[in-house]
Order: sequence, then structure tokens, then C-alpha cells
Amino acid sequence: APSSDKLGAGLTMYFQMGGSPGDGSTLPREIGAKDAAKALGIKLIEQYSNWQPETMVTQFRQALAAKPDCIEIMGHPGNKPFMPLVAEAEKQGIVVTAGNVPLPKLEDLYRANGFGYAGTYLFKGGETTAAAMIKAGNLKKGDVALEYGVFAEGIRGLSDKGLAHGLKKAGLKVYTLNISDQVNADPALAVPIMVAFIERHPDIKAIGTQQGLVTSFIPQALKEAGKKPGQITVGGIDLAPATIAGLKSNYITVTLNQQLYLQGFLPVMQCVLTKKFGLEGMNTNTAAGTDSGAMVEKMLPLIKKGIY
Amino acid sequence: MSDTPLKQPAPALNPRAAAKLEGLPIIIVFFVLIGLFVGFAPTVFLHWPIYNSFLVTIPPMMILSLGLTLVIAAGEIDLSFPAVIALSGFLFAHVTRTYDAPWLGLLAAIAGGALIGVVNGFLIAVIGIPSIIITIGTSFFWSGIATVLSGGMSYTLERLTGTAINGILSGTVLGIPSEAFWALGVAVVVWFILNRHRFGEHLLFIGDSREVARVVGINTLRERIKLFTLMGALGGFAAVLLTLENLSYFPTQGQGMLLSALAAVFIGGTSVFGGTATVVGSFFGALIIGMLDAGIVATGVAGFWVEVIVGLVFVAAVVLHIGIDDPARIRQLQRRLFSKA
Amino acid sequence: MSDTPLKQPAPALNPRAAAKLEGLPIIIVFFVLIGLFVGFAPTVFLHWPIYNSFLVTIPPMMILSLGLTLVIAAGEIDLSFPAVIALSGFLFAHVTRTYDAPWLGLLAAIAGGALIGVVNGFLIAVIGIPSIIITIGTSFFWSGIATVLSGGMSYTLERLTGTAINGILSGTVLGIPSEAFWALGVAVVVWFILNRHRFGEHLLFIGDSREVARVVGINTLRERIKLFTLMGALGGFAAVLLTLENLSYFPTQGQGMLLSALAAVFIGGTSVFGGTATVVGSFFGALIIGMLDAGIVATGVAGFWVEVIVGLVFVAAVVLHIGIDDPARIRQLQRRLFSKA
Amino acid sequence: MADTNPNRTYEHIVRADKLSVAFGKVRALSDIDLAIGRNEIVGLIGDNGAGKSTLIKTLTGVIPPTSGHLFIRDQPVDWANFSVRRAHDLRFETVYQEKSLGEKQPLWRNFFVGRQITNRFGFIKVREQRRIANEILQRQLGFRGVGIDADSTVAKLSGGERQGIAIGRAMHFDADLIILDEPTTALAIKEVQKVLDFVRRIKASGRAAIYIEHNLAHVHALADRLVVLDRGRIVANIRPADMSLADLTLFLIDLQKTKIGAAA
Amino acid sequence: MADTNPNRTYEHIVRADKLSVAFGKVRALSDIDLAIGRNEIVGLIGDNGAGKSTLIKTLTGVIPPTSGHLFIRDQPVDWANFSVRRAHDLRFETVYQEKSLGEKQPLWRNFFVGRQITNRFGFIKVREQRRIANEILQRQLGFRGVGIDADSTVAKLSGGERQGIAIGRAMHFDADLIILDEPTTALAIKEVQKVLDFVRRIKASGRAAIYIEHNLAHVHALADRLVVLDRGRIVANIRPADMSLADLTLFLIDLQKTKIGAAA
Ligand SMILES: Nc1ncnc2c1ncn2[C@@H]1O[C@H](COP(=O)(O)OP(=O)(O)OP(=O)(O)O)[C@@H](O)[C@H]1O
Ligand SMILES: Nc1ncnc2c1ncn2[C@@H]1O[C@H](COP(=O)(O)OP(=O)(O)OP(=O)(O)O)[C@@H](O)[C@H]1O
Ligand SMILES: [Mg+2]
Ligand SMILES: [Mg+2]
Repeated sequence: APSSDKLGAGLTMYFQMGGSPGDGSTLPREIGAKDAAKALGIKLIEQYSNWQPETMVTQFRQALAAKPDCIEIMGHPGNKPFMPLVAEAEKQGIVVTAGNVPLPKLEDLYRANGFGYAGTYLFKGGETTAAAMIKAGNLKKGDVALEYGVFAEGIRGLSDKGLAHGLKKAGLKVYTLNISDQVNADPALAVPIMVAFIERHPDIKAIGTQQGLVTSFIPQALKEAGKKPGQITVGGIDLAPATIAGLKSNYITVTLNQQLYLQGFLPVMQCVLTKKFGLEGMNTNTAAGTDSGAMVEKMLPLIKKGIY
Repeated sequence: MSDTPLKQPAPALNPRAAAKLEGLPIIIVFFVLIGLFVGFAPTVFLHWPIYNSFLVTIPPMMILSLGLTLVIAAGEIDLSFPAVIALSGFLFAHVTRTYDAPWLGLLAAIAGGALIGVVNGFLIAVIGIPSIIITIGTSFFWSGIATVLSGGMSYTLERLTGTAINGILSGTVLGIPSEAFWALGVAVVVWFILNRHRFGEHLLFIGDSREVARVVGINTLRERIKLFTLMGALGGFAAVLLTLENLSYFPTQGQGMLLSALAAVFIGGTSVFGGTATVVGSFFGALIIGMLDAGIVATGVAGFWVEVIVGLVFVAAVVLHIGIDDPARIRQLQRRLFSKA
Repeated sequence: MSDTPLKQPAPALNPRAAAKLEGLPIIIVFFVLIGLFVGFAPTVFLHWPIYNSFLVTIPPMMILSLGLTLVIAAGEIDLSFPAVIALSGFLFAHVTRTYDAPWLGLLAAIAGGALIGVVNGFLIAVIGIPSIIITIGTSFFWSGIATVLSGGMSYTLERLTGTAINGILSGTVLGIPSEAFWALGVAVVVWFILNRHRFGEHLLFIGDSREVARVVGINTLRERIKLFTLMGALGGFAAVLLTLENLSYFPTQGQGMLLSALAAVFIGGTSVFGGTATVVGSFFGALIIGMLDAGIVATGVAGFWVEVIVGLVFVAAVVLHIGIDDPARIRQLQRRLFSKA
Repeated sequence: MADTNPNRTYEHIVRADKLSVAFGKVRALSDIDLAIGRNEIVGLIGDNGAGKSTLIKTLTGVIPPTSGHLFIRDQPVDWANFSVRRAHDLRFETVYQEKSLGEKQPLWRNFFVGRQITNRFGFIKVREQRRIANEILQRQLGFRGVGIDADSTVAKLSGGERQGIAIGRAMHFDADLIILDEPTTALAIKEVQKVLDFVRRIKASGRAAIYIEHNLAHVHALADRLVVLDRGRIVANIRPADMSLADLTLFLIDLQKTKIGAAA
Repeated sequence: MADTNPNRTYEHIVRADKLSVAFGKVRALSDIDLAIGRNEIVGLIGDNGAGKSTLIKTLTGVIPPTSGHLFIRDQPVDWANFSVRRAHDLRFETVYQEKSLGEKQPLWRNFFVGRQITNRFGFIKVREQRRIANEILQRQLGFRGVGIDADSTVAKLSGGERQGIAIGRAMHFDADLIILDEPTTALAIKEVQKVLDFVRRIKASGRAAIYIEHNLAHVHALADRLVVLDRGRIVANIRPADMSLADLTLFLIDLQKTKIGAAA
């Protein structure tokens, strides 16, 4: 069908996807954005930054240079670096909206021009995961826990800090380990590190992480360290295939579902609605809670298509 | 004329060369490290599970390092192996799922890797593009192809649990992960290729001086194409091991191995300049690189300090290696520092 | 004896050498690329903003490439510059925020980078560890130190808006980002060092053959320590530009630059083997690498295909470069392929 | 492909017909016509840069010519299939002037590389190669004392020792045409004598040789015919019997003077 | 630090006292005592691997000795501060046997490297260096025709051309001691004559030289004194006037026979 009869016909949008093409915490966002673009007849141009904040800023500059109708940015670099650039975009009438990490200051300034937000609240998401772990695993004061996160990555590390904070608040003894660049790129390398930690701390009761692929390798580490399903309470993030398997086998207790698909779909909708009707920015927390094995079961067909 | 000068030490055979075990210095470094880990983290390193997990996770990286050892011996480099891991892993996963034929998948993965290798080899040997730059380019291309083909999707291969291929490539034998045996097997084969086969000798001469290699009658074009093809095929095999080990394929797999696999080769004592290489060195280099992080975590170092300590131990290991390998250098260094004072 | 043989072509001066502009092939490749981008994405590439964005974002990477050009000319390599970007960026941000002294911060950043360089240089030249392995080790160490010091936090430096340092290093002059002028300045200085200064000549001879360099009276130890120190200092300067550009410090900054900065040098035509190098080549190489992704995205290539096309264009650019640089090779290739048929 | 079976009878072991080689704009060889008989020792002389090494590199498959034909045992050579390997198969053996030894490789590899003694899977019989290499070193080359054996790497050898190794290699592989490019360079007297003896043995055993040498006394004494190259062309064909050593020397010095005069 | 001011008067330009050099277990030099007078041409001869090159490398700061002392212009040398650079400053000039040219570098860099003509900031006066290099090439070395100029890279030169460049460099920098390690290697007759003339000029101008050469005729004719090295030791000091060329040749061959006998 000619796209001209669709609502967003003739519009172009640059979209910051976050990681790299096909990385588990990027793909659903990409599928969501593509589905929305197709439905609304808008031209979508994707950018990938490997989660590097400075690259996100660079790519925003490049998007700006192409003078599209809308640009979706991610909040990782923070309000400050974006401030002058977004001001420039707004001056040119480009609709800018944010995803994944909120940019409250910019939202306040430009909500009327369609600056919205679709994503989690990182710290809060971490706390939510922690709360679910404590509940599901009956974790008590003094229990030993490991929080294995991307602490060295500035804002992206906030979810892990939230998780650690949540566990500490409940009186657990929390060790933190930083996910190195190598492990970040190749999470299979996390296995011996976790085995080493578990062996070092045999009394460990809980493991948390907010890195999607590291989550999916926790079951393997537990098997190798000789732990049985459920023996250690595990809280993770996202729904990579191995994570789903882990949830089903009960090696993973809970996982924060960010609903990445929505993080892709909604900003595109925002763009069209603002451009066509002048609607203001909407603010959606896509990660209201965690999933367990039972819940995942029924979502499976969709997850296989990358819709989660 | 007096014949005293004849009495000067002039050993007929170099006794050191004969007595010298290949890779001895790095083997010593390896055991020093293990000793340190046992000392600082006895609860972890005196038990089997940590070794078991090393034997599962190190093999794919080790197989890459072994292939790279040949490449570097020939004075070349290959930076495209992470792309091979991505593409071959996909081929394996795809064929396995679509046709339910994992052995065919293994073949496809190896053939895919070899294809990448042939293209690299052609561009390097025939067109004459330096390998360090062209393999960056082909690496973009093929990992892009992998993403396009897979649609960026991850796959689980749970269905392979309990199958023959899983048992043979990634099961256990006498309680030891079979990956370890495969890696050892590849190491032995690569050792024989490099040190005992005509092909390996040709690689060494090409790495020593391409001009000399040509003059002594080595077909430098054909041998280098063969070399990159072999490297690609080994990458394909490593990709299957990795995918089987995780029983899942994800499109970013292999990306983190670039530096580690190279570091394993160089820490093992192979020279960047080609012409000499040690397979034993790369073998133990891969073990060292593969266990550094976990070993340091096991000693109880936590938080941000892990990376600092990894860096320190890494540098110390390299310095120790140099010191054992060539004590003269250290003595010379002492003399130099001393004479300045 | 007949004097006909004397009439054979024997040009007194090689006319090609004189007429040959340094880096001409890569300059042609650059303009071909720009031409392609203008053709496929005229709405973007016929307007100033995209160029403006390149001139803001490419300089830090370009400065690294320029430094690396010297390192590679001397037959060495430095893989620790991403760690310099992280540590020096932190030093700049920290000093600026704590003492409100951005110029002191600039100094601290450059000094920090130089310190890393001195340590590298010492380990490489004095202890004799190959640079490719030791700079991986020190890179872990220093980026670990940067994370420990910064606690993995980002910092904003908003307070610098409108200050002198921001204006001078990262403002605009006649509408052109000042970073661009700094990068150009560094390029000119590095060009003169390499091609006209004693130090550069020493680096070229060291890269050509360390043995020959020693024999002609070059202090290979001191020169190599100086080299790595300079590389570190340039990294520190690049870190400040990067930090100022975003008015924020990110603890991961620099990580993505490892391959791009190296690719810029090699695509520019500098040989991995040392002894020759082209600063002009690295300059245009950095421009090409810096605009490849954005250019291809601008042409409207969709998502997963971007990487494939980047790979293709990259390989094509390298092949084109070789073809322009040495047409004889292409003719020879044709002959060879033809003779097989 | 030509029938170049080494056992056929033939008139010329090698014959070049209008052979030219250019490096970019430098014409290193122009229209070389040269024929070497079955049992002829040809001395190739000429100034530095005259093109002597380039000529023998072309004859042995290292450098492809820009134009011209080559006949081996009177059969035309197909350039597309000509290579150092092929020249070895055709029983040509060469000691090149520039380094032709792998610096970092042990001597036993250097002796046999390109023609390894292997089993049928291509695996090298290291012990055998090492044994033969040691034999050559001790018997033929008389390397005693200094601690050099088959396991030594070339990098450790003195200049003369290296030259000796390259000659030893050529001596070991029996050939119909042996090409020596300045083989006595950097050799001590006794070693020089050995090389000259070796060239004499080539003649006696009915084989052919091309011998490049700046020491006119040596070539004049040994060669059946002297070919003088000058800036890429053959400018004279001399029988030593027809011209004394002193006259030859004068002739060459004169030749150079002519050039200077013409160039001015 | 010794007072080694080149303008002082002195007896020996260089004197070695019990100099020994070992490479691992190979003793390349043992207890060498050697003194070179102000205006003496010393010919250094000996078998391949005798240690000749090692000796001159030690005298010129390339290789630090294992033990022993060195006196330059009668003043002791502090090894810690001795280097090739320092030897240059002390007006020693050397043509090494092994390659001492940067292959990929143009000739104008190769002539001046280590002693560039610079302004006070260390920037090289390229035009001046290039001009002088071209002069040396054309006047002193007589490189005509073949298209070699100051911008040519060494990699393109023939074996003899390279040797010529290294000698030209030593000839250009005026020195009190000139050391030549097999300088005529691979040179054509006329070039050889030039080198011999050059050595004669050294003598005439009142300077000293060490001249290593396997061609006994050359050294015998030129040297004031012949020093024979054998496996790291000085085994003879001969005045050419006292021994004819033929006797010298016999002496050396005998020396080698003795060795073989002793080794057996
Ligand atoms: N690969 C090359 N590229 C460019 N020029 C070359 C190359 N090889 C040789 N030449 C040039 O060709 C000419 C002939 O060189 P060649 O080595 O054949 O001389 P030669 O007669 O062997 O000299 P010598 O007696 O010094 O060994 C020289 O001018 C040389 O500079
Ligand atoms: N760097 C080195 N490492 C080990 N051995 C060496 C080294 N340099 C020289 N040698 C050994 O020292 C001995 C003396 O070598 P040197 O080069 O001084 O001999 P030479 O008298 O110059 O011989 P030639 O006439 O062949 O040039 C040789 O046996 C050689 O193998
Ligand atoms: Mg020659
Ligand atoms: Mg010598």
C-alpha cells in the first residue's frame, strides 16, 4: 500500500538504539521501532552507539545535521551534554524525545514540544528487582549477596547500584563486582568469574545483575559451581533465550522486564502524534515489575519474535 | 703456534638448545600464578569446580590463539576472527534448528569460517593489502552479514541437550569437559604443522622474510591463502564449541575475544615480527589469560580493584617471562641502572 | 664500443618522486567517498551541519592517530591510549571541579598521559618487552586506576560553559569548530617532527631496523621512551578535547576508539612494519574512518545493513587506495588472473 | 607445457632471447640474448648495477621479465608456470647475492627449505635433515670449533659463514646448471679456494655454470667464456684464451671511461 | 670522564687492553691487546668467524665488552659512557660489514643520520643535506646514469651500490681513525680501486685506519702492519716488509691446517 495514506507519511526519524545490532537489550527496541514505523508509514534511521555515552552525543550531532523531523535520544550521557544540542534541535523544529534513561530537565523544558520518555527509571528498576528477590528468596539480614554490574559505566550503572542498594537496605551483606569490558562484550567469560566468587563465598545466598546477557549465563555458572536450582536467589534483567530457560529451570528467580519493545514503539508514536497533532510529550515507565518462570511461559511465542 | 686458543670453550653442540623445553618460561610463569592463586584463595583453587569451569570456557579462545600463532608466525595478523565466531555460530545454530542436522551445522560453520579465510587470504596475498587493515574491513562486513542473516535474534539450542554432538564436543570424559580434549588435540596438530610439516616451515620462512621465502621457492601466495583458510576454519570450529557450550547463539558472541586471544599468543612468547612462534607458549598463554580475572576475583579482590590487579599481575607475568627467558637481559639492565648511579 | 646503450631511459632524477604528493592516493579515496555520499545523501552532505559535526567529533580520534603514526613508524604499537583517554579525562574533570582550575586540569591530563607513556616506554625500551603485549597490560592497569579514582561516575563540567579554556579548545573560529584547528595544528607539528626533525628521523631508522639504528649512533632506548611519552601526552590532550566537547567526563570514554584510531593510521597507508609512515595519510584516514558510519547511515541504509555496507566500503576504499598507489600491482594481478584462464 | 625432461639431450641448458626487465622506469635489462652450453662455465662480469643479478633472477624464476623468451634445454618456457620451484625441478641451483637464508631459522631448515625430505603426508623427517645438514657443515664446509651446528640459527653467523651455508646448499643438491652470484664475497682465503675448486668440479662433471664475480683473476682463470654486461646490455663476449687478464682489466676500465665521456 | 680532546697529542689513537667479548657461551674475543698508532694502517686478517668484526664493533661502541679496558688517545674510556655517538664525537668513522643503512630511507637521510645538519631546534636542513648527498654521489662515488640520487631508497640499490654508499659516508666525515670492515666486498674493479686509493689517502693525510680484508693482495700492499686473529685471539703481528704475499698466504693456510690437526 502506498505509505501516503498512513499517518506518519513523509516523516523521518533518527533513533538511537543503544547497543549494537542484535545485542539482546537492543533488538526488541529495534523491532518495536520498526513495527511502529511500518504501521505509521514513517522513515526510520537507526543509530547504534555500543552503549558509549560520547558516541550517543556524537550520533545526535550527526542526526541533527541530517535535519530529520524527529530524533530519539538515550539518556545515558545525562542532561548537560545534550542541553545545547537539544536547544538547537528544538529551534529547528525537530521533535526530540528520550528513551531508556530519563532526562527530566530536558523533559521539563520541552514537554510542550513533544519531548517525552519511554523507559525505566534505572535506580528504581534495580530496587524493584531487589525487592522481588528478597520476597521470592526469603532473603534475610546478614545473608551474603553478590551484585555483578556495570558500575564503571556512569549512568548505565545506576540500575546495578539500585539493586545493590535494595539488597543492602534489607540488611544483606552485598559484595560488588564490576563487569569488565571483555565480559561486557562476551558474557560467556563471566562464568568462571562467578564460579570463582561462589567458591570463595560458599555461603552466598543471592546474585543480582542488571546486565541482560550476564543474566543469561548465571545458570551455567551455578551448575558449574554445583548449586541446585533455587539454592541461590538470582535476580536479573531482560529475556534473552537462555534467561528464559533459566527462569523455567528455576536457576533464575526473577528478571526485570523492561518491555524494550515499548521503548522502541512509543517514541515513534510520539514523533508522529506530535508532528501531526501537536500532542505533548508522554512519560511512560515501561518496567513496572519483574517476571518469574510461570509468567514467562505464556509470553513465550511473543518473546521468540523479539516482542518483549 | 701454541694450541692453547683451541682449549677455549667451544661446545660442539649447543647444550642449552637441546635441554631447552619449548615454552618453559611461560610454563613456569603459569605455575607461579597457580601457586599464587592457591596461596591466596585456597578454598577456591584447591577444589575442582573452578578448574572445570576454566576447562569449559577457555577452549574456544585457546583454539583461536593456536590458529593465530600460525598467522603471526607468518608475519601476518587476523582481526576478523570475532566475525567468524559470529557468522559460523549463526550457521551452526541455523542449520541445527532448520534441518535438525547439527553435524551438517558443524560442517557449515567450518566451511563458513574457511570461506571468510579464503576471502581474507585472497585480498592479502593476491591483491597485496596488509592483513592488519583488511581483516578489520572484512570483520565489519561478515559480522554485519551475521546480524542480517540472524535478524539480530539469539537462538537457544536446548534441543541438543543429550545429543551425540553435544556429548562428543561438549560433554565430559572421565569427568573432564571434552572441550578441553578438543583444544588439546588442536594444539597438538598445530604444533606438528608448525614444527614438523612442510606447510609450517613455509610459514616460518614467509614470516622471516617474504623475499627469502620467494627466492627459496616457496609459493608465498598459495601458502598464505591456505593459512588464512585454516585460521577461518579453526574459528568456525571454535564458534561451534562456544555455541554448544552455551547451548545458545547470540549475535555478539566472540566480540570480547579479540584482545584476549591476541594477548594469549603474545604473552606466550611469539614475536609480532614473524618467523618464530611457540605453540606451547600460546597454549599456556591462553590458560593464563583465561584464568586471570577469575583467579583474582577468587582471592577476594572486589569492586573496581579487580581490573587494577589484573593489570598488575599481567605486567608482572610478562616481566617474569622475559626474566626467565633471557636472564642476560636482566643482568644487563642491573648493570645499566647501577652504572648510572 | 657503440654508445647506443647510453641512450636507454635513465632519468637523472626520479620525476615521479618529486611530482608525488604525500598521501595523494588516500586523498583521492577521501574525495571519492565524499562524492559518493553527496550523490546518495545530497540533503545531508550538501549542507554545513554534517561537516560541522565531523569537525567536532573527529579531532580527538585524529590526534590519537597522529601520535600512533609516529609509534608505528618506529616499528612499535600502543594499545594503551584508550586507558589514557579514560584516566586523563578523569584528571581534567577532577582538577577542574575540585580546584576550579581547568588549565591546571589540562596540564594534569597531559602529565598523566605522559606518565603512562613513560612507564610504557621504560618497560618496552629498557626491559625489552614487546610493545604490543605490554601496552595491553598497562592499559588494564590504568583504566582500572581511572575507574577506582572516578568511582565509575560521570561528571559534568557545565561550569566551563563560556570560559576561556572552552572557547579556546572547543569554541568556534569563523564558524569552524576550534577542535578542528587544534587537530590540524597537531598534524602539522607531527608532520614536521616525522619528516624534518632529528627525532623523527631517528624513529624512522629505529623502525627500519633497530640494529642499523644502533650502529649509526642512535640512542634507541632514549628515543623510544621519548616516543611513548609523546604518545601519552597527545592522548592526554585528546582526552581533554573529548571531555570539553561534551562538557562531561564519561568513565567509558575512549573505549570505542581503539580500532578506529588504528584503522585510520593503516588505511592511510602507514606500514605495520615500521620505517615508513605518512602523516597526511593518517590525517585523511582519520577523516574517512570518522565519517564512514554517519555517511552510510545518512544514505538511508537500514539498521542491520549498515555494518555490512561499512565493511564493503571500507574494503573497497583500501583496494582503491592500493590500486591508485601502485597501479603496477593491479596490472600484474590482471596478468596473473588472465594467464591462469 | 614444454617437454623439459632433464634426461633429453640438448644443445643449450638455457637460452635467453631478447629478454628485458624493467622496474618502473628503470630498465635493468634490455634485449638480452644469451645461450649457455651443456658444459660451459660462463663468467658474467660488469659494473655494479649492470644488471647481472637481475639477469640470473630472471633465469631462475624469481623475477618475471617484462618481455622476451626463455628456452631451457632448447624448449620454450611458459612464464606463467615458471617459478623458483620449477627451476629447482629443472635442476637449476642458485646461490643468490642477496640474502637467501631465513635469519631466524635453524640451519637444518635452511638447507632443505623448498625441498624438504618429507613422508608422504608432508611431514618433515627432521632427524634425517638434521643429520645431513650436520654432515654438510662438518665435511663439506669444515665448520669446526665455533659452536655452529645444524640447530644454530643464521642470525648468529658471521658474514662469511652465511655465504658458506648458501654455497653448501647449492653443492648438496646436484644440478645441471649452477648459478653463483658473487659467491666468494666475504670469504676467507681457504673458503675462497674451496669455492673455486667447486666451480672446477662443475666443469669436470660435465655440468654448466654461470659465475658472477668482480675478482677478474678468478673468473678469467675459470670461465670458458666471459660475458660483459653494461647497463642492462651485453656489450662483449670474450674467450679468456683470446685476452690476457691485464688486457681484460684495461678493457673494462676503458669501457667505464667511455661511459663517463658519453654521459658528460 | 677521560680527557679525550681530539687536539691533544697522543701516541696511540686507540689501545685495547685484555679486551674480551662473549656471546652467551661463545667467546668471540679473548684477552685482545692491540694498539694503533697515530698514523698507522693496520690490516686485520683471519678466518671467517675469527672475531674481526666483533673486535671493531667493540672499539666503536656497538658492543660492550665482557671485560677489559680501552684507551683512546691514551686516555681510558668509561664503558658506561661509550657509545657509537661518542665514538663519532671522538672522530672515529666506521664502515661496518653488516648492513648499516636504513633500507627504506632515502640516501640523504642515510648519509647524515646520527649527525644531521640541523638548526638549533633540531630540525634538519633537508635541502643542504640533499645537496651534499647528491654531491657525494656524483663526485666522490661517480654514480651516473642508473637513476640514483639523494632521494632513492637503499632498498633499490644493488649490492655494490650499497657498499659504495657506506664508504662514501665514512669518506665525507673527516676522522682520525677510519675503520673499514671488508669494504671492497661486492665492488666492481673500478670501485675497488677507489677504495684502495682512499685508504692510501688516509695514510697520506696523517690519519690511522683499521682495514679488514680477505683479499690478501690488497692488505699486504696497503697495511703498515698485519694483525692475524684466530678464534678470538691475536696469533700474529706481521710487517708486510718482512713477509712476501706468497709466504703470508702459506702462513695462513698452515695456520688453518694446524687448527684442524689440533681439533681432530
Ligand atoms: N627491485 C628493484 N626495484 C628497482 N630497481 C631495482 C630493483 N632491483 C634492481 N634494481 C636496479 O636494477 C639495476 C641492476 O641491478 P642488479 O642488482 O641486477 O645489478 P648487479 O649487476 O647485480 O650489481 P652488483 O654487482 O652491484 O651486484 C640497478 O640499477 C638496481 O638499482
Ligand atoms: N650477536 C651474536 N650472537 C652470538 N654469536 C655471535 C654474535 N656475533 C658474532 N657471533 C659469533 O662470534 C664469532 C665471531 O664473529 P665475527 O662476526 O666477529 O667474525 P669475523 O671475524 O668478522 O668473520 P667474517 O670474516 O666472516 O666476517 C662467530 O663465531 C660468530 O658466530
Ligand atoms: Mg648483483
Ligand atoms: Mg666480519
